[in-house]
Amino acid sequence: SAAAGKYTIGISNTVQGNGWREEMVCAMKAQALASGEVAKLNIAHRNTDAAGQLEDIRNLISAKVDAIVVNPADPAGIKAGLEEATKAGIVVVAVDQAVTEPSAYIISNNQEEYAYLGAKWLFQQMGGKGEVFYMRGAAGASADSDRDKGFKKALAEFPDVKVAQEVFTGWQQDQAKQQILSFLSTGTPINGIWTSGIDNVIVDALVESQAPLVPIVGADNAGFVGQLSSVKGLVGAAVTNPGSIGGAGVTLALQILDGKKPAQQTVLVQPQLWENATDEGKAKLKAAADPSLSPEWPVSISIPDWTTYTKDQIVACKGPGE
Amino acid sequence: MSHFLRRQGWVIGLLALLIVLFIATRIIQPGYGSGDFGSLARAVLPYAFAVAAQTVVVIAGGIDLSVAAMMALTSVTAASMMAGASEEYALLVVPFVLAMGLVLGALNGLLIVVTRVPDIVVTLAMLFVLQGAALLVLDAPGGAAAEWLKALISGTVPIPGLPDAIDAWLPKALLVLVVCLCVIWVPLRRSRLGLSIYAIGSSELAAFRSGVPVKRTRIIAYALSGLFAAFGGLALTMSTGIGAPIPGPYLLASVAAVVLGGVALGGGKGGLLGPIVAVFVLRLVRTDLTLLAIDPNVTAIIEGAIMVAVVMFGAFITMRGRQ
Amino acid sequence: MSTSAITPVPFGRRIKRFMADRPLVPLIILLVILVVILQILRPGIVNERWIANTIKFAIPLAILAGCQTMTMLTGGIDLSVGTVATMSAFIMATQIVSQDPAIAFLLAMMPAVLIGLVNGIGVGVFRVHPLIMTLGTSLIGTGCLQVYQRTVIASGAKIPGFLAWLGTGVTSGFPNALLLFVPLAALIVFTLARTGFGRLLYAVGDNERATRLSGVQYWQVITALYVTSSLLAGITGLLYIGLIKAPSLSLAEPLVLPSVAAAVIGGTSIFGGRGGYTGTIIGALILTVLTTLLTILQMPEGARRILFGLIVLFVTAAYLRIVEER
Amino acid sequence: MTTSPLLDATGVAKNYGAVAALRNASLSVLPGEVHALMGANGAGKSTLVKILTGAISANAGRILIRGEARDIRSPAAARRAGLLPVYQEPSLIPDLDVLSNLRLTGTPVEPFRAWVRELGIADLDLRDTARDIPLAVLRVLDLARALAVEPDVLLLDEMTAALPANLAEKVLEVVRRQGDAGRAVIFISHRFVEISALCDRATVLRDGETVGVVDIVPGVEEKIVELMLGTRIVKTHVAARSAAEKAAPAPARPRLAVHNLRVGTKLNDVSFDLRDGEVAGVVALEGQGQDELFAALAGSIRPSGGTIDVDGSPVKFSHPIDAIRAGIAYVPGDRSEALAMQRSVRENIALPFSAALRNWGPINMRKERATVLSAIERLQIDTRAQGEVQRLSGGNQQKVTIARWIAADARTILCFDPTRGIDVGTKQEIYKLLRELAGHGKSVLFYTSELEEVQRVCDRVIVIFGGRLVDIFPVEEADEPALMRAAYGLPRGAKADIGILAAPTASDAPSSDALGTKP
Ligand SMILES: Nc1ncnc2c1ncn2[C@@H]1O[C@H](COP(=O)(O)OP(=O)(O)OP(=O)(O)O)[C@@H](O)[C@H]1O
Ligand SMILES: Nc1ncnc2c1ncn2[C@@H]1O[C@H](COP(=O)(O)OP(=O)(O)OP(=O)(O)O)[C@@H](O)[C@H]1O
Ligand SMILES: [Mg+2]
Ligand SMILES: [Mg+2]
Repeated sequence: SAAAGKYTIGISNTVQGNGWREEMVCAMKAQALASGEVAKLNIAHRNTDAAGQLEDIRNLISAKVDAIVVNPADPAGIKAGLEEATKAGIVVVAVDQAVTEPSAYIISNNQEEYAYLGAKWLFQQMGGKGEVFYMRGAAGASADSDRDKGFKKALAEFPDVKVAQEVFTGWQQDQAKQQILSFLSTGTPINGIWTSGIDNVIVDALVESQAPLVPIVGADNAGFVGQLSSVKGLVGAAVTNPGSIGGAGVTLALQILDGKKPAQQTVLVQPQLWENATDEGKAKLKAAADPSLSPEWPVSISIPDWTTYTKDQIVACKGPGE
Repeated sequence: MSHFLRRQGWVIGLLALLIVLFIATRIIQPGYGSGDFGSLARAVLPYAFAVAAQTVVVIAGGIDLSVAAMMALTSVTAASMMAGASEEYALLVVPFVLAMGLVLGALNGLLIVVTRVPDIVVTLAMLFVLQGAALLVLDAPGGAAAEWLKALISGTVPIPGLPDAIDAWLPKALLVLVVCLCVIWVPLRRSRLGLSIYAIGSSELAAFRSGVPVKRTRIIAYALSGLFAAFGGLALTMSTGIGAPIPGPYLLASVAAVVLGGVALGGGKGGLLGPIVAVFVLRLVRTDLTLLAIDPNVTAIIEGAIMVAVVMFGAFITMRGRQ
Repeated sequence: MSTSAITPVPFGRRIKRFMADRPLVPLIILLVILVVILQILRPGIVNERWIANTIKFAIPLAILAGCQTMTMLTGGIDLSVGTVATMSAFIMATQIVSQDPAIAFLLAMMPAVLIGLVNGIGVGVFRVHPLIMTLGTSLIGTGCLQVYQRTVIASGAKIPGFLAWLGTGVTSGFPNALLLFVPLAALIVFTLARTGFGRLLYAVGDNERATRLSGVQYWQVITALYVTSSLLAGITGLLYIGLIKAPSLSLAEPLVLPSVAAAVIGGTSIFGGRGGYTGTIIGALILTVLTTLLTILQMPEGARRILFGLIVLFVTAAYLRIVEER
Repeated sequence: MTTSPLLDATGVAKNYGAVAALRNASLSVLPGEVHALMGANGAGKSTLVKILTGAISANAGRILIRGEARDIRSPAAARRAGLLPVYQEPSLIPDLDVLSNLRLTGTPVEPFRAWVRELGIADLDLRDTARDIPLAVLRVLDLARALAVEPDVLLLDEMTAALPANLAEKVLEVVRRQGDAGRAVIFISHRFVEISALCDRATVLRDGETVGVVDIVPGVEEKIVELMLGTRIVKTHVAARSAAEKAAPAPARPRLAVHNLRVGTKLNDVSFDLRDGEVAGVVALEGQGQDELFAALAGSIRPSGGTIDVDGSPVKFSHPIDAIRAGIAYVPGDRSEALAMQRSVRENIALPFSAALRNWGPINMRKERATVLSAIERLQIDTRAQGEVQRLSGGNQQKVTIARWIAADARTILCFDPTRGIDVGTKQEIYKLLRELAGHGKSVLFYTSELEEVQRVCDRVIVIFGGRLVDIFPVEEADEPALMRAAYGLPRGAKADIGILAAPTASDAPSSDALGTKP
């Protein structure tokens, strides 16, 4: 299969061991394989910061790849490296988050919209008033501050909704669970919970401590999506935040390499909301649910028009030549 | 000569390893050239300062778990101060941030001396404190860096009279590193203060009885560590142009490089050169792994294995040497 | 001698000496103070449910801190416990899908034994510094886990019912996890105080040459120690996955630094030869209550972390002051 | 000499928690005198030296230097006041070379070099790391470093205890000359020979209190001992070996037979036997290979050649456990090498019980207590501070190291200088103990740096020089001059003047009291 492809694509990612990012990398591999155009993937995938990502990008430049698909540690922090890559004639595509480097192409989940969509649905479910438990991501991460903007925007539209408590889960399951349990034991009444994608442990916590099941908004992680259909009395919504955006990034990079430049530098993938309050929503959730996936993996393993691999391919997580 | 060999043997071995790695890199990627070396130097910069910060306290018989958090704090402070300010203002920001590192480092030392809590615990607590402070300065990555600061580490040093082909192998980042470390370390190492730092690391009791002001020396060692960490924070801001409040992977990397560099974790032994060379080795290994397009999950295994293997090898040699 | 016996000892000094001889007392007092503060800040929070929750979360931390206590007694530290716990948990959750529970359990404990063995041989035979050795093996372990993870994505994961019962269940007010923890803790305390192995841990950490001259083979002690530590970490992983119910590749990683802090707060010397497990258990409880306290406080995340750091420092310093007064 | 004192300390007290290390110590030293500081183990001599030189601070007391009240808060301050100590433990920084050590303390290099040569060390490389230098040489370097800055008062804490006779002699000569030059020296030693050869006056401490100041005149030893020991004056004589014991026929197989033992370049072709019920002495100058001999017999290092037979069958030791299994226990000279200082007396004594893998399980506490208590009683260890061994005095610590092997009932004990830095009373107890052990059929190999001990304890004496066994004396012939000559590698019977401690006139056997002889 390696002979079929002609391009070498470099990939840089700075969070390792998290289900969403693992799915993203697998989508990149699967898409590279499915496209038939890629001879080799050169993946730099580790836990590091913007400076470390600069190092990886420069190493990829040294490796003379044709395109770099990057999930930026920070939109501005890797500008210098991306600029050097473009100068070296390398196509640069940022996925998941925008970057400030103007020469780079961006295909991204709209994080602000992600938070806005879910929060707005939640506040409507709450009847436009009451207390919400606001469980953010990692303090100081740029995706978290984007989502905060969206959340605040929705909050502004519902003046009677108050934040009962704001916590940072650090996108860690155990912290989130301890926080919700501590909060529940205070007996403070709440009317809804918004989480930044750490969701199934929150439902578990509510069920285990026999607390009232208030409406919950989370992400489209396999575990949570399953719970939305199976946990009795649970009202909630999953907002899509497809990790398969990585595959879309590879597709975009290949299109550009093949001379098919998109009209704009930035392509936004708009999130969808699947709720279980209506029958229509329930049907969507049923269709999306996939108990065979790891509960941390988003169920939206493909993006129409952008990815061409099969489920088996992404789950196998094999790139060209493997 | 034998004294020199015995004392510097490990560093010489590391240098040899580095050269072997360079040759390997050239074989893997025949096009690997001066520009790529410049990239390596820039990648090394923050690690090198983190390792320098760690080395000073380890030589003094301590350990500093707050290195990475200190870098984050100084980095966000610099970036937020420079955001929207004039280019000249950065001339004030740099000394301010360095002084801040020095003072906070001294605070580390002071707390250790005054509370008599083990250094590992004090600096662990300070890790949280500094991280929190960084989040208060900037709650998300942001800020900016003055253009001249960014230019300080990009490109090469033109030396008149030398052909460009040689100039090209002298990246500014390397020069900045060498100058910053040498200006502080070389005079220190041979001074009474430097000897005192080695002395308290080697034997606190003997140092005290030799008239070394143990507490003051310990505070100074931590202050120096803070200063180097502030350099590291500035290096982060210089290379990324922003400040990020979440610390990068510099803590564990610094401890690993210190040990690889032949500085005993008990204190009193080693120098700065070894750990810096070790940083180059570790970064070059990472480059090679990327160039080879090794499965990224396997790279974690390889990096861990290299660390363990080299240290085991070192321990093995020392054991053989003793027998 | 006689003169000091006649002059009455001031009350303050007497209290201090009393506490110094019973180092657990000040720790328990501190724990109570924290709980009281919590109750004042959020009246009504201290109820049966809260206590059960706190204990549930303190137990995994306390077991990992037990690993640290034992390794710290010998002058070491085990930074691989987080990785080991995560590996066991992840392997258990993924193997249970297709395997018999007993087999899955054995498979889950295998990497624990392996990493413990490698740690022990590295530290005991090759004399690599424990910090570096365990850091290295934890990197290797994480890498292996990531490779492994890709092979099991297709089969999915499941939390075995008995682990969930153990991790989250509460029986008449008592968390079921106590069924595991109480015997385990008793075993650790007994081992440290009343067995030859425990004696050797203290002695090796105090003066290794002396133990050698007494016929102790260092590598045996150290290897046994790190294997034990890894096994405990593996068991913690299983308990923890039952508590969190979401297998991830960084599951127990966040517990590593707190486990060191719990052991230190509990009075174990990081230089070896001094300390015990009962203090560590209280240390783990203190840290867990402190985390709740800081979550409840409505303040910026940055300020919260600063406060956490300062409190850990203050507690350790105050504790040392009290205990050193002898 | 009616001049005012150079140093005058009064009412010095120091408490460690409940225990008073010093209660009411005073010390007055005149210019030009060598002043001995004496006291039994635990009397507080070291503590006083540390206070005078700012290494620890006193709880009470007044220190006058040249009539002026000085508050000496640190070793640096003591230096400025002209007080320089040589502590009992080496004080060079282990990981720095000698030159850096000098620079650290601001010691001038040339005078230092001159003193080092004067003190009998010819080939010192200033680039050597202190860690690699043998203990005895380190002690001398410490002294040279102090001398090089020409201190007004030199405080020597058991300076000679770890020195071989040849170096000790040089030190004594140099110290004597310091006194002559108008400076003062405070000299701590447990060896009366040295005190009488060197000192003008002596201050005696007992239980942290100064109990007397005496002029050193012939015959004053009795008085000093009386002061030192107070009511617990003991004059136990070592039980003479009974005729029956001596006449006992040698068993067919020796307990321990060493043939052509070699260790690197340090030990060459050493062969001897050790029988049950025998105490064999080993005499050697510093660094003649005795350390290697003991380490090899104890399984600490591997010999490079030769054989060791235990009870007739050959053994190979690769770890001390092998030697222990063969019933051979080793008591090192350095206490800190043998004790877990933060652990209790009980745990230290019981340590060998847990060593083997099969003993890692639960401990039978009752049995252990009984065994440990009987060992403690047998050695009369002062267990007031038994919670942590580090709080015992030096002498009691030494007893714990031996008690361990009594409790473990080892058949053969290798004692390396067990009486180093121990007061006369405790020494007596240890001699008695070693004889008792032999009486019960145990065998003991006993290295001592104090020749007069040989007569008290040993049945035979093995002399080692330059890594070779040069002679084996029956105890009757092992008088000090003869041993000294042999230790210097001179053939038996040769007469040579080898220093003040071995004047040929002392060839009559030393008296058997506790005090040793005057030259
Ligand atoms: N840290 C301590 N805590 C409690 N008691 C102590 C401590 N240090 C010393 N002591 C006690 O104080 C007394 C005097 O000790 P010191 O070491 O000064 O005596 P010494 O004359 O040097 O005795 P030795 O010759 O036996 O070493 C001893 O009984 C000792 O047990
Ligand atoms: N900084 C300190 N803190 C607590 N205890 C101390 C300190 N320094 C010394 N000690 C104690 O003081 C005592 C000094 O004993 P040391 O070993 O010096 O005996 P010594 O003076 O050499 O006795 P001798 O000379 O008679 O053999 C020891 O018990 C030791 O534990
Ligand atoms: Mg003394
Ligand atoms: Mg003493």
